[in-house]
Amino acid sequence: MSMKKNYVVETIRKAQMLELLNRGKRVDERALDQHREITVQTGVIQKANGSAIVTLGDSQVLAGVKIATGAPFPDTPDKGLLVVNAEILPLASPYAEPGPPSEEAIELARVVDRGIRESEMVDLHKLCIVEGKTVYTVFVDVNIMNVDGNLFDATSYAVVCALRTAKMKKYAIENDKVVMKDEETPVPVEKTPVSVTLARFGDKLVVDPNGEEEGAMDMRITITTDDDGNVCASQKGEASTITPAQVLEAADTSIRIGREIRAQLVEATKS
Amino acid sequence: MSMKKNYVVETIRKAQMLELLNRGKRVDERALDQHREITVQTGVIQKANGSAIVTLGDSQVLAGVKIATGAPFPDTPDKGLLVVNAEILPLASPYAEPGPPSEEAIELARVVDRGIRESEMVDLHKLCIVEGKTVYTVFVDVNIMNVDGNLFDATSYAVVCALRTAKMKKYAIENDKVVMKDEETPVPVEKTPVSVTLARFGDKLVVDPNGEEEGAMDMRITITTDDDGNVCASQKGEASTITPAQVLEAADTSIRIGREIRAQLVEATKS
Amino acid sequence: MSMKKNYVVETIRKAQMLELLNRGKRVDERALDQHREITVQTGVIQKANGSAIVTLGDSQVLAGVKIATGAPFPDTPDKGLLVVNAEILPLASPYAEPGPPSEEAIELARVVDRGIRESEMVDLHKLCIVEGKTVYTVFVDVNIMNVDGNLFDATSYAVVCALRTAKMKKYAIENDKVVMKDEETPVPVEKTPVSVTLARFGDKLVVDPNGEEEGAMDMRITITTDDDGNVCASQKGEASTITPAQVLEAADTSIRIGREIRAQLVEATKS
Amino acid sequence: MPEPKKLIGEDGRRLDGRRWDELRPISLEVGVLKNADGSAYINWGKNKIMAAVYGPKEVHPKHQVLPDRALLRTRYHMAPFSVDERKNPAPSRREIEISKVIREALVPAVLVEDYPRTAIEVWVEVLQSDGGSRVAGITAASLALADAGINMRDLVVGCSCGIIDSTVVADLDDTEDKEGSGDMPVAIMPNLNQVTLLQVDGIYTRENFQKAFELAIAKGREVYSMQRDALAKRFFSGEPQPMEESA
Amino acid sequence: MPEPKKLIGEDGRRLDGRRWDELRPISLEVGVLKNADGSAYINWGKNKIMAAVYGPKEVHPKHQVLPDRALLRTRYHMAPFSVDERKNPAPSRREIEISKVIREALVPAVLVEDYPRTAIEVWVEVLQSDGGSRVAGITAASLALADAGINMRDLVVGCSCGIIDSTVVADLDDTEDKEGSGDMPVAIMPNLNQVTLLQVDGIYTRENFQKAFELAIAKGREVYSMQRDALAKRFFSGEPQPMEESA
Amino acid sequence: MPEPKKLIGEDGRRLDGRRWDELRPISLEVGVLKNADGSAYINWGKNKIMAAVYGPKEVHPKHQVLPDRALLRTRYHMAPFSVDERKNPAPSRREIEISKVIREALVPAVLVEDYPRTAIEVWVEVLQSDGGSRVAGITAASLALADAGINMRDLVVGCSCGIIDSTVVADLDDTEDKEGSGDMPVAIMPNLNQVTLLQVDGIYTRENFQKAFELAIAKGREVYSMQRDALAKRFFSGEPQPMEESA
Repeated sequence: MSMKKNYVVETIRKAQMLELLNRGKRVDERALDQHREITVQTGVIQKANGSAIVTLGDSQVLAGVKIATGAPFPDTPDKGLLVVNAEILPLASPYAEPGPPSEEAIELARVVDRGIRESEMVDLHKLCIVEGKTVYTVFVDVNIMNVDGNLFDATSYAVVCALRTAKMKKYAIENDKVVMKDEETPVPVEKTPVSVTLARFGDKLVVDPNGEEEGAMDMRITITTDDDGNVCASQKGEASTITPAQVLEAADTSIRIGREIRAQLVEATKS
Repeated sequence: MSMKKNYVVETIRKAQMLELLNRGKRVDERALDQHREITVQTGVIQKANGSAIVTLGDSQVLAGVKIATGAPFPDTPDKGLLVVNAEILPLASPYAEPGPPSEEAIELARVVDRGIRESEMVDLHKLCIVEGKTVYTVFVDVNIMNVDGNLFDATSYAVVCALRTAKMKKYAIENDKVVMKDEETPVPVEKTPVSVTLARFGDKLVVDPNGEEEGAMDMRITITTDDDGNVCASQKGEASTITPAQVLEAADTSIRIGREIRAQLVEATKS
Repeated sequence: MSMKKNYVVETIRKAQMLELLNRGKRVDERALDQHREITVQTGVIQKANGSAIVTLGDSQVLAGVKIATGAPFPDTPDKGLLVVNAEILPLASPYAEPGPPSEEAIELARVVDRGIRESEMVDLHKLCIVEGKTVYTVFVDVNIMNVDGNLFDATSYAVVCALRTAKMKKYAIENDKVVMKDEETPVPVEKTPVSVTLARFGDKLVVDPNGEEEGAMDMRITITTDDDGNVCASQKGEASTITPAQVLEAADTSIRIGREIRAQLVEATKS
Repeated sequence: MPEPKKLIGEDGRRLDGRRWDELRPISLEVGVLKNADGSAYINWGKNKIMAAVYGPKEVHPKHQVLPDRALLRTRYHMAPFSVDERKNPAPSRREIEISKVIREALVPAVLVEDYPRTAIEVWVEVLQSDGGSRVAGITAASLALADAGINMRDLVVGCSCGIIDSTVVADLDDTEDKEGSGDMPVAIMPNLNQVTLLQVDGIYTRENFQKAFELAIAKGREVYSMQRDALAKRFFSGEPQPMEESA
Repeated sequence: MPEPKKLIGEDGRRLDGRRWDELRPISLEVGVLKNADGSAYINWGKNKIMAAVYGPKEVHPKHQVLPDRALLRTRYHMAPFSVDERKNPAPSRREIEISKVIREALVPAVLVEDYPRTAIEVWVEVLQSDGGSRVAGITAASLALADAGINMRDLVVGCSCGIIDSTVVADLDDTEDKEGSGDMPVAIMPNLNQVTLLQVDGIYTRENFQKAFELAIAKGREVYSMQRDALAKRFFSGEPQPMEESA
Repeated sequence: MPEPKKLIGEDGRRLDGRRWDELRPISLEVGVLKNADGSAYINWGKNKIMAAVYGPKEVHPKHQVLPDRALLRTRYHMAPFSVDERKNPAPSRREIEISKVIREALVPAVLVEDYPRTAIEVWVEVLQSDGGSRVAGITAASLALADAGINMRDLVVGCSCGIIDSTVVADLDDTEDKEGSGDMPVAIMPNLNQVTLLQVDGIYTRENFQKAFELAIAKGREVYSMQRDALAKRFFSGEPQPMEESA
């Protein structure tokens, strides 16, 4: 999704960026550890059980939750299912194409999925209706609407906000049958994982790269932390490297910035 | 499937066609509202529950009906299933390719399917064996054998004739079990929908364009009517337009011509 | 998989081969009816129910057996399922590509499958646990690791050796339920089919063509024989011909050479 | 076929309170996506549809190049969460057919001959689906084409009419589409008085066919005035627009 | 393996009344499709198979061009209604394998070196399937090649023999193929005395192998005479043929 | 989340008897496949993985050519019999993601700029899978690259650490990966002290994160010495090697 097209312009621009960074500045005037503005709008898709449009700068993502019932996996008979899928819509960027999910979209969905799953955001045990027989199946589908860098965080925030505001039908067991009730109950959310992505330019790390920065960055690292400041998921990206010291620096930054963003997401999804 | 290959020849030929049409004539001497000769041969595939080869001029289509039993859709527990599929075989035209159905073949199958379905030709309620559990599933597969224009009508006639002559096994409920009997019963056909396609050249509408006419026409409109002269399906095709007045003219022509063709199809499929 | 790349070199080389063959010699010094060295290593994949790595000269093939339970086919309610699949791994040859199985890999798997199936090597009736309900499903997956000619025989030997050494869980019927026991039992092997492939160069037939010979041969014939010297499967390959007399000659050679190879495979898979 | 649900009440009102010839609420916004060359968002009943245009651009693969005009690509695509039961993201046969008729509905309005050897891409994404999503999609897509500065003969605008309780009504919603006995989506170029899309489902007497068809055209013209307002708001509102967008 | 059904009766006749070495009824017709460059239709037992040829034509994609000869493409494909249980239209592994062996059975008869850098397409469509469909398909396909005026060394013709009730018999039908214990399709170039297709299934003593194989060749020669009659009827019958077809 | 199984015993030993910081047995062999330009086989715990390299070679399709460097292709692929339940041979989403991160882990070590306009293919085939298969695959793949004579800045080597029974441990096996509460595969270039792969699963305090991460690097360095031994054995052992392979 990075927009490397004109090598000459790119090289000049990258030199400018590095020079700015050496003076502690970024192309869009942000501080090195400053993320772009986040906006959240929930409940936008009435036919979904939960939904959220999140913008992170000019990146825009829509997540929708659909909840049904189904059979559990044989090896986890007491747990519901949670699946995150992502599609980078062709309208989101001149470089996106219609068709089956690209390698990038699959990585994106799986990294976001792991952040949600590993943090134990949703208590999958509470998604069990009848052990070994009937569980809730929670599908979170993500439509990328506009690409301007750092889809990992934008997608993660949209999924978190959609899940935090999602409601599902209650079920009762009557005469050995699973019966859907008219009442609704929130998805059992226990944690609010927050993904923070940093880009490396030479020896500098910057938070939340925009599209132009992604085009010039050396590599990317995404770290997801939970409410207690634990690291629950991470993914290094791009065909470049990071030093061990930078990994630890990135973890500290992610924990710190994650705390601020968590407060904002929680606030935006208060019922 | 239209055979636009040589722009110069095509342009000259189109000019000729228009000149002819202005004098009320067509390239193959037909009147503007005259369809090509239709031949029908039924019962050609013994392994199918019903089948028909239909020729419409040099367009040739083979439809085969296979009937099995299965579960109904959850939202229509008292209705059987009817599915129409079409494949334009690679042997049918120098421009057909083997592979999954093209956009053209999908549109063709769906338009014919709607004509059958919307006219309520087959009473889907009578295809129910045990409500919510077991229904007849009727597959109509269409093989296009030779392409010379107006596949919509040729396919529709083949499907109608195959269904009108199809027989299915009887089932009985014995001791709460669905048991297949040796007897056969006709598919419950209630109506005989007839599709009539017209092509527009400038301000003229002609019935049943052949392959050469399709290559030069401005647009296509297919209208399916039932035994009572009701319109039950229609589809405008090609990247061009039609005036509101021409739509109504096409409807009147379709009702009138449809009546003649219906009589012929009913005659050809008498048991 | 044949490696036809440089037509000039190939033509010269083919002329040399033919000249050698006319003197009863082959490029690698073998006699015309001599196969390359066969090595067999079984039990290499502990997670599989059976496995074998077979080398035939420099062709190397790994077969793995996975056994589960499932429903039988409706028309053979008292038989288990046996399925052979093959993938020519991209690491096996500069001409192999990742992706769905090629036409060559499908033919390879099906020819080997028929040799196993038609010889009645595995008694499928003994793979039935509860008639019409539960049977063993035996999957044999073949990974081609290195291609140097005659994959048919190498694959067949690997599949035979993997099956001859495969073990499966025992099942008991307790209170109308199928219960897996801790004990294991061998797959019910009754026969040892042996595939022998010959290549035709002009009027000469040679056994077990290597990669270089396959690149120059006129055609290929594979004949599988059982312990009693019966022919149980055969497949002619490549876009060329064979005379009726040569077919019978090939059958005689296959029966004779097959006997030697069978003894070796049986020895290598003794428990 | 039994129609168990009464879709028109004693008072002549439909389930959502509309009169027989009344449109659902519609809102349109042009120029809503940053990256696309043109875009428009439509809310029509419960439909929520985003349309975007990229191009004119180079054609890949090259053998699809049209020497004398632009190649128009369209995709009508539904989000998995846009319908009651989660939809598989892979394109269905229905989506493939609708992509085709949308393309054939838009091409007549585009001066494709002004852009030989290029591709113009029109992406229609249904975020939430209700009755009439294809005509809503066409209505948004033609605004997105205009927003992208593509030369056009006319806008394209649509409306779907049909039959419920044996009565011709305008602009079917989801329930009316499913429970009713006929749906007729129509798209037109309003100034040129040309029909660019027509599909018919159901059973119509000759009289009802004409009534529904003419109603669809009349209601399409009503939507057209909203299209014009949305474009005016985009290009001539008080707010200054960035230069490259209003050019 | 138990063979519950007796396939040969007391009187030595098979279930359909044939003697052990008797062919099912066969009819052949050449030149039956309007658009194809060549075509042939075969009825063989219950097999109903249409074969058509297009070409020589340009090769797409270009990297498949063979510099010194024609590329022969084949597809063996079964209609969904051609078998007892409806078949999924997507090509099965069986169809992919048969398409390959049919190609390898036809190429030896075609003077591919006369058509360098071109493609010749051979489409075999099984409209109704019975035992021996691949040899019936080859028999029709080689007529379609001749009908298309492609230069050939010989026709290709086939027959499938096998074993039922421990007896070698000619030309298995569907039931015999399924209930019997062996099937051996063989295709030959009859004048050149060359085998172009050989596949074997079942259990054959060395003696039975030879007997079945030689029977298949002999019966193939019988079918060959019908091929010749069908070609003669096409090209030298009383009816005048359109010039471009008989050229 | 309940962790019913105790993964570390009273004696501080893990289920397979290892101490918290102990590696499973590892063996490495370089140059094991005849056709590949380079290859290596690794046994790591129960992992059995073959890696092979082809290239530098021509790029197909041409539009993927990189003008200033080599294109590195990778596939991480699991044999159907490599896992407890037979795996469908088609690539899963997991395999697609791992193929991507393996590529991104290897490219930094390859002097891709030395091979402009070419492709280098790296195939990683998991014949039997255990915990840590991706780092084992990377470890083998970088040996295969070296074996192929591709210019490299450094080898790449990995190890996966994690948390079981609230304790940081090295080199998780399958059971520990599934029953434990965290897995952290890390790949490094040991001489350049650079991380080329990092993925984290589970719940780590800041302290445990650092401890597991640094342990993974330290254990990776241990594996690196085995890599060097395997290369030495390949290229400087007593046995004479064919010339084109040792060049």
